Amino acid sequence: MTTAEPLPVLTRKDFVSDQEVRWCPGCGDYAILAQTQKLMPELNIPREKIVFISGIGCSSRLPYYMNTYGFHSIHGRAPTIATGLKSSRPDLSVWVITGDGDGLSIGGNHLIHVLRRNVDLVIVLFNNRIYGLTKGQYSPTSEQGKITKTSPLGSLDYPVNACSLALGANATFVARSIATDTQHLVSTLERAHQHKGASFVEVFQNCNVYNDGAFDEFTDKAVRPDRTIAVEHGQPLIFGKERNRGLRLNGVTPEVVDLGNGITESDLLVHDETLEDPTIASILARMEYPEFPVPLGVLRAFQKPTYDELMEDQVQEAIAKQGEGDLEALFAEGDTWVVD
Amino acid sequence: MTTAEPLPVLTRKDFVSDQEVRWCPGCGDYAILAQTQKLMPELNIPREKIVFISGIGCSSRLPYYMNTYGFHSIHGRAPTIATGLKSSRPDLSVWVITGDGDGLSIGGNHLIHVLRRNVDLVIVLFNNRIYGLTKGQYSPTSEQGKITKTSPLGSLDYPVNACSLALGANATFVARSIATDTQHLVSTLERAHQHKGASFVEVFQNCNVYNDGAFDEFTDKAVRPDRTIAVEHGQPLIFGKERNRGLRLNGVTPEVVDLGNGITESDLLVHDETLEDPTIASILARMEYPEFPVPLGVLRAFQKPTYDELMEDQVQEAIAKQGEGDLEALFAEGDTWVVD
Amino acid sequence: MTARSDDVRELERVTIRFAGDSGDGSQLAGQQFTNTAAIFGNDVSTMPDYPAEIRAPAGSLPGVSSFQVSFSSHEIYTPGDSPDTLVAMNPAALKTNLPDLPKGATIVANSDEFTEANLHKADYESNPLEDNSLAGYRVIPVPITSMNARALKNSGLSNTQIDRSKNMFALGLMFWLYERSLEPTLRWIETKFTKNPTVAEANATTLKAGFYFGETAELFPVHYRVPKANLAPGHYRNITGNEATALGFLAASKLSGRPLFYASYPITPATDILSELARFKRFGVKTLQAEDELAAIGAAIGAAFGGSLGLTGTSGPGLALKSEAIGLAVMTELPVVIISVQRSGPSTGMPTKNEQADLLQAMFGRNGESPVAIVAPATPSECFDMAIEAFRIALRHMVPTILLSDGYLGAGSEPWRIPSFDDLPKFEVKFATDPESFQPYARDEETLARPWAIPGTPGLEHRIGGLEKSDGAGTVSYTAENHEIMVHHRAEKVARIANDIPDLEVVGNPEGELLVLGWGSTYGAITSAVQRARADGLSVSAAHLRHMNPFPKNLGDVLSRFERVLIPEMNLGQLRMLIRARYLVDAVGLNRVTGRPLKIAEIVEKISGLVRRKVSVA
Amino acid sequence: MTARSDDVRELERVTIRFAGDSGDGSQLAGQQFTNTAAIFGNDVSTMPDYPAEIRAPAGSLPGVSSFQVSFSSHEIYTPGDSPDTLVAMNPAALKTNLPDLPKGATIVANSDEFTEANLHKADYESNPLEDNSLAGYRVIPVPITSMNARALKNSGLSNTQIDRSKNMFALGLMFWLYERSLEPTLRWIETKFTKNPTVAEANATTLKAGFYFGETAELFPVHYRVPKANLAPGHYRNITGNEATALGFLAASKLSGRPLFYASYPITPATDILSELARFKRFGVKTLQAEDELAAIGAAIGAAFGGSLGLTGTSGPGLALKSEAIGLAVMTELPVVIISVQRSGPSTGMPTKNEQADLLQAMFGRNGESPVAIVAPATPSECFDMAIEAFRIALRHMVPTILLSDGYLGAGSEPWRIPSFDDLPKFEVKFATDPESFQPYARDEETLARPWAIPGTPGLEHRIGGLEKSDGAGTVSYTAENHEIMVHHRAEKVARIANDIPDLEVVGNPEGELLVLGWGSTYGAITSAVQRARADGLSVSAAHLRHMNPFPKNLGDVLSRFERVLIPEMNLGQLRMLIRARYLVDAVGLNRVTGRPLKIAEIVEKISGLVRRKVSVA
Ligand SMILES: Cc1ncc(C[n+]2csc(CCOP(=O)(O)OP(=O)(O)O)c2C)c(N)n1
Ligand SMILES: Cc1ncc(C[n+]2csc(CCOP(=O)(O)OP(=O)(O)O)c2C)c(N)n1
Ligand code: SF4
Ligand code: SF4
Ligand SMILES: [Mg+2]
Ligand SMILES: [Mg+2]
Repeated sequence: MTTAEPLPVLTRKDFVSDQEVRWCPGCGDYAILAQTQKLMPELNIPREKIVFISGIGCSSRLPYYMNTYGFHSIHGRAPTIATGLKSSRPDLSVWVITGDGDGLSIGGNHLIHVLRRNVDLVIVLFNNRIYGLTKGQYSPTSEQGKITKTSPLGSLDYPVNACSLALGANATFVARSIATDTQHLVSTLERAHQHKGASFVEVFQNCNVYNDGAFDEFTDKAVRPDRTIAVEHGQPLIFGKERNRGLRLNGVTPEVVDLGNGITESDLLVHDETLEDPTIASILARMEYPEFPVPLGVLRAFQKPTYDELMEDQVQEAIAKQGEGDLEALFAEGDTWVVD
Repeated sequence: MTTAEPLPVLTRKDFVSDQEVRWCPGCGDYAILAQTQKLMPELNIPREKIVFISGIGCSSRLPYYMNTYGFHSIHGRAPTIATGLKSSRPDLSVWVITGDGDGLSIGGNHLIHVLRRNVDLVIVLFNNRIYGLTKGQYSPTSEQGKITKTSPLGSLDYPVNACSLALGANATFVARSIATDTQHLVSTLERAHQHKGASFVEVFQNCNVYNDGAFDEFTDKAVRPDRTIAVEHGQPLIFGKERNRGLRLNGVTPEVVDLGNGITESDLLVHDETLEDPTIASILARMEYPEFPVPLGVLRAFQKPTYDELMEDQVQEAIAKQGEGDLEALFAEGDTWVVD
Repeated sequence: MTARSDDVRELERVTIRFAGDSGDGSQLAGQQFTNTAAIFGNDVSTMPDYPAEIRAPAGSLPGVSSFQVSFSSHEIYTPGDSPDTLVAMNPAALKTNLPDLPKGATIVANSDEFTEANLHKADYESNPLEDNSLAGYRVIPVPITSMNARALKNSGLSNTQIDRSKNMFALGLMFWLYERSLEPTLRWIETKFTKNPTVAEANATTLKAGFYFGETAELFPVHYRVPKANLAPGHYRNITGNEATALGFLAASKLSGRPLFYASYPITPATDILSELARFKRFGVKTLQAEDELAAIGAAIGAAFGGSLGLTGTSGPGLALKSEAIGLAVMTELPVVIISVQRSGPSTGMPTKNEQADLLQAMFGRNGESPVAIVAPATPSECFDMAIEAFRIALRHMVPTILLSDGYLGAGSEPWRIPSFDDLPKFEVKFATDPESFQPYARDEETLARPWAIPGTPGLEHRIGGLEKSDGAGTVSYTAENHEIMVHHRAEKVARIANDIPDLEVVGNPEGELLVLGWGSTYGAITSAVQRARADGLSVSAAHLRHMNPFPKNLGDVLSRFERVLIPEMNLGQLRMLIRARYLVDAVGLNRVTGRPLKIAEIVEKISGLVRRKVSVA
Repeated sequence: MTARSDDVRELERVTIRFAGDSGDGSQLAGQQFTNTAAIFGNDVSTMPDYPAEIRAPAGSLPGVSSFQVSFSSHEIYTPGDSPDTLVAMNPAALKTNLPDLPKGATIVANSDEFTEANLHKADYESNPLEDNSLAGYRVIPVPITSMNARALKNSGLSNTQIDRSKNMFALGLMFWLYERSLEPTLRWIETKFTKNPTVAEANATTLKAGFYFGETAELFPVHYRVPKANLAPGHYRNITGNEATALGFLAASKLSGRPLFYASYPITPATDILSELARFKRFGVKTLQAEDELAAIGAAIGAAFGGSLGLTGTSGPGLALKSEAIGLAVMTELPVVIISVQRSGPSTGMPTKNEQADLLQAMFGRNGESPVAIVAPATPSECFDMAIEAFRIALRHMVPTILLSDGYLGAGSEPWRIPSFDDLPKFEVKFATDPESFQPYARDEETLARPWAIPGTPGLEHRIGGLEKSDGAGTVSYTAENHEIMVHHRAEKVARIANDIPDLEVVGNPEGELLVLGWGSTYGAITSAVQRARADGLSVSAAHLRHMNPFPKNLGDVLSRFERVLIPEMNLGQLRMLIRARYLVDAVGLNRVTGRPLKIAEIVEKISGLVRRKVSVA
């Protein structure tokens, strides 16, 4: 292109596909879809360079509704397809959409491997603590004792904490948001996109049909300020409707304190998302209601070379060092002879 | 049995099977096998109650050499077979033998799920940081940049820290040992056996053919005391040939200090393996040479109900509450009618 | 309470389809109707249809759910090719179901819902109830929504709750139309809503309101009666295939005296089996919801190694994931049972639609020569027998066995004659116990089965695994001779199961012009079609395989007695390929891959095209 | 340096097997001999044999490794049924290899190693070199260990290092015996040990010492010469099947102008392909060592979606794990290529032994009707052509394609006429680019292929996936009609590949009494056997399939021209089943599942048993 024609300005509508959205009325997935569609035009990426890849589950239907390239694959394997796509096409912006079943149950292995490899993807895990699509069985994030059709006397499994697991796999970007806080959600997704590397975002999402109110205890608007805590880089960890409570570390143990009475902001833990050591991020990730406010926001954003760029570099280096491959020379490698 | 005949006293030899051991001469697997065989008679379990289950790999050959029940299964799936066996037969002592490829690559998902479920198993992962059986490709624990046949220009993957991952999955028992320290190894395995729940033991094991000396830097006898640190419950973390160095925590950051000059044992971190919070265990797990001494021993041993016992309890409770099942009554559940 | 007896016409068989939005309760209405007809003494057969895995917007075409029930005064084998009466709770339900209706069928339409908005959602340009496009059908518009609301206006329920009961109004109306008692449903309502008497009351009220509306209104000039069928005497209940499967496995556990261990990962349409078995804890059943299908079969293998009935279940894509581990079960010769409730493929395909396309996967979907036994029930209630049969074979022959059910069997229902436990085939399980000359790969002379020697047995410590094992001793062996022997042992072991299963039965003359050979859920359609063709005097017989591998011993003989063989299947010819390869018979196929059951009519048509001669009444 | 020319006997063909402990360097010696013979102008064919996946104790039976090379003055197709000469570096090597030797064969035994201890490790009760048990063989004991040690005593190497060179002594001896030049090996030593001249020097010294020992000692009354073969003119190199496969894929990348992306999880005997391709970074090849096989094929599918040549490779158990994802590739109609280097199964089986038992898995190992294209090379060098062919088919027809190689092809080697790039078939790749009326599931009229529309193309944004898609538009569809259409499209798309592949060629008369039909690595044995039988005057022809799905169009016609069909396979009759089912031909099998290649002699014997008539020379 010669003249610098400005890119066409896209709007949210440009990212709405012509497919009828087929989630249950009231499902938390709608909000995530809406925020995702809203974010897209702001990324300043041509629409055709964006790809959404998902597994199977209600959540995994999202790609159908995005007017971008999309791949609704098979259960649990989205990270592998995304790895192949991004490694072979580093020019694309590749998003993985998964659920607590898709990503943590059948797809758990791929998830930890894509995270440790640090492939430059955004991975959004819709956590509704249930298998929605298959009509309500307990999932790896369901609380122990959960009664579902497949656990009529209560499930026995201890739940997985998705962010802890991601940090255990040494994920470079780990964040958490909730579907009902659209502002928080969209900015968290934007941060995930900006991060170069595997960005893992857990989104608490309500399945109003099979697990209604799973997060209400702490996400309900009335109690949210008191029962969640927004972690922001460089900021002391304060929460509460009155912003009068804070979090400090006692050794390695997080402690909720009331500000005042000699306790000031300077006693609080100041969030540093950039630490190479994931210890504090892990401590935060493990905080659960009612013992603690549930942390929301970017727990970790540590930069290191991505898998896809290392792979591309290796190819370029090989070419630089060894010269571009000569196929016929390669054919004739080693001992050869001529028959006339 | 009426008369209390004493159990026959078994010896190491009773646990040696008639199969010729087929590892390369010098392989670290021999030592692990020997210690395992040595430990068995001390467990006071009838031989027929012990089962070794493995996947595929050099390490996974171990069951053939144990004169117990054994199952050399398929690549990565040993934890699943062990889960099925232990859940249906809680009376057995079930051991899983796996490798860094078998357990962390193809079997990664099963490993994290068996750990989070806390199935009462001993899981021994032979970490030689290489795929031995398939002749030397890099593994998930190989260092980045590793040159192997499948990575002639150096591998790109960031390595997995097995103990960190296990702790990320909230494993209740996590320990580490080395094949060359037979005393440490046998006692670690014994501890793992004693723990009720999923016990994960990583053993550094030298593959002298494809990755010789992988751990020499810190396990070599000459330097071991200075470059590793034995963690023992209730003890301050001291190391060094002269036992003159120690580990303390500065906030959440581990620090190596020299004892003396005002620094005494009481400044050091005292190891508590029983903590429910895995933070300190994780901090320790992440310590790597040369920055830190490499921790060996039991990092975590936290007790909670096991999956197999919860499952058995649920059955017993159901029987207690609902009465033992009556098949014919069940057949005739709901609306029925008679045709004469 | 019964209907007035005047203006009653007697029919042999009626097929009704309840259709509406997913939230409209068509499944429930259909099930209640089924129960009631069954209890009355009809033979019944049902087919639910869920359109997609996930819920669609209310009123939309993909949101339609339906339930078809056929009830009859003689034995029936299918839920009917096409409904005589369609209850359409909204325009979308009408639109999606109309193609299945024969001309002349009755359409009871909930006229309240044929609003501008709903018509639009269903892609109707004009109101079909008014634009004459339904000429040729008997259309009965009934304002169900508003009549239900009126009936319940004093019920104390919220409007939403009231609206949810409208299926009961429709059901009441159908009960009147087909002269069926309200009692069973009233009983059901009472039990179901014990904790919520207001709701119970409301449901009963509107059910009756619907019934009385039928009686009072002049909409239906006549109503119908389908007399009792002449079923075999016995104690009956209605049962779906998945329920029957679960009960069969439980029975196998009791019959063999071994605990049942079921490991599964949820997948449509197999999940019900997990839900059912999870209810049976008090029978000592253990169920494990695994992290994936690989883990589920692993756990089942582990349980089988330990002496339990190791069982895993899934549908097509999950069966693919279990492939490698099934190979391990073949190699270790453990009696694992794998059930696949088949669905439309390939890949994720159409999860709620039906197909019989896992047969070749079950036969060949593994590396190496890796034979397994395969059985396939023909009807929902036969799922019970085949679940038992699968374990009988697995245990007796020490061979992994695959049970191929399908979504149509699994969700479909029919009356089941409740067996008494004593009538069921007991099968002994013999564990090896004698250390003297014990060999883990010794062979039973008759079956070639190896001994089942479970951990905990003193002196039998041994090691098994996926590497080739030496004949007898069971140590790892790489020798050419041993491998050849073992490959043949494994094949022969499966082949010998044929000594142990019943001959294939031919319905109709034992020889003739055409044999219609089938397997699985096409049984009903095939049997009905062949009956009809024979009634028309055609020389055709039917036979239905339940044992897919090995085949019954007389199959070759049966095939050879017919000039031609027709194999109808809901795939592109999977059984047909096996039959052609094995018997070199030029079998022709009738192959439909529409996601829907085969129709009797299309089979009859195919038969007519193939047969010239009249049947000789033997 | 050449051998003395007196006492030379000329032979047409010789087969040598080097055998010893895994550490004894038999593979290397064999490879050097092969190269030398090839460079001289013989036709050569090789077969390495590693006994097990893991290393066994030195001197033990399971620790034996061997390398067989056959070289000839005429074209040969196999490494020979049985060796003329065995070099046995220790008692275990003798014991394991003796069963393969015909009476009269020569055994060169390293007598130094026949010690009490080693004999014991090999389960010998007495020394076979002395107890007359080898009567009937020509046994030549040579103290190789000590002579090598003596030759190198001043080399400056440690004793261990010296001992490691003894294979060179043995190789030198064989060079003398078969009158071959040392030059190529001396050249190789120089390049290999550039950085270590002491070792280079030592290897050269002992190589020569072996050669001179042959010349000087009176052990061999004669030595042998195998004249040049009459090979087609050209530039040659020796190549293994796995190397050829890798080069073929790379060539496909250059021919299509699309980058190659290979994702794989290591598994014997397929790992070499990953190692080879990993060397080709400078060609823009990207390789990914995945966490497992599920991930590997997922990544290949992702790469194919993005417009690269998406490739994954494995062996049998890994192919089983890829089943579900292959179904996804079928549904999304992406041009992924999957290679399986087959090995002995079922389950883990015998990983280093050979079998052709993934054919039915490749055909049917997925849920639903899920057709893929399948090709299979017949020789190591043909792996190159078939790798290209796999991508040609995949790209032109937008269909996943499976390449079935096997361990015998993969590790075996033969001379390869190095092609010039211009001679290779170019194939254009057309991406969709025009948003005007773009439909992701539109169909090419000729092939039924859908367009390849890759991310990054403006205006073509669309969604694909594993749910059934509507014809044309590619949106999710659950309708009966559409599913039926799509199932048939997918089947027909694969069927139409037949329009695009060469007819099956018959070697020998185009009709007659017996056709021997084969596929894959049995080519050499079958071709040789048929040649031999024809030379004996039998009416037999051969044909070898490279396209397994679909079959070449003329296959039915070819089969119909013969009275009988024999299908030799290293399985229990997998191709045979397909042929019988499709063509209703009563094909008989010659089925061996020993983990070893078929022997020419056993095929000849089978042919003789089936054929009565003499061939009519056409
Ligand atoms: C191989 C395979 N196994 C099982 C299934 C059935 N299945 C589809 S989605 C799903 C779970 C979905 O749960 P989650 O990822 O939490 O998504 P949600 O529906 O809750 O958004 C399951 C078990 C499948 N489609 N494929
Ligand atoms: C499904 C499958 N994929 C791949 C393989 C090949 N394979 C066998 S063992 C192994 C890796 C073993 O590595 P590790 O677990 O570290 O064991 P080690 O040999 O190092 O003890 C691989 C890739 C296999 N046997 N099965
Ligand atoms: S089932 Fe739950 S998660 Fe799925 S669409 Fe409905 S509300 Fe949403
Ligand atoms: S390859 Fe390595 S790990 Fe395997 S037996 Fe040999 S030394 Fe041990
Ligand atoms: Mg979910
Ligand atoms: Mg390893």
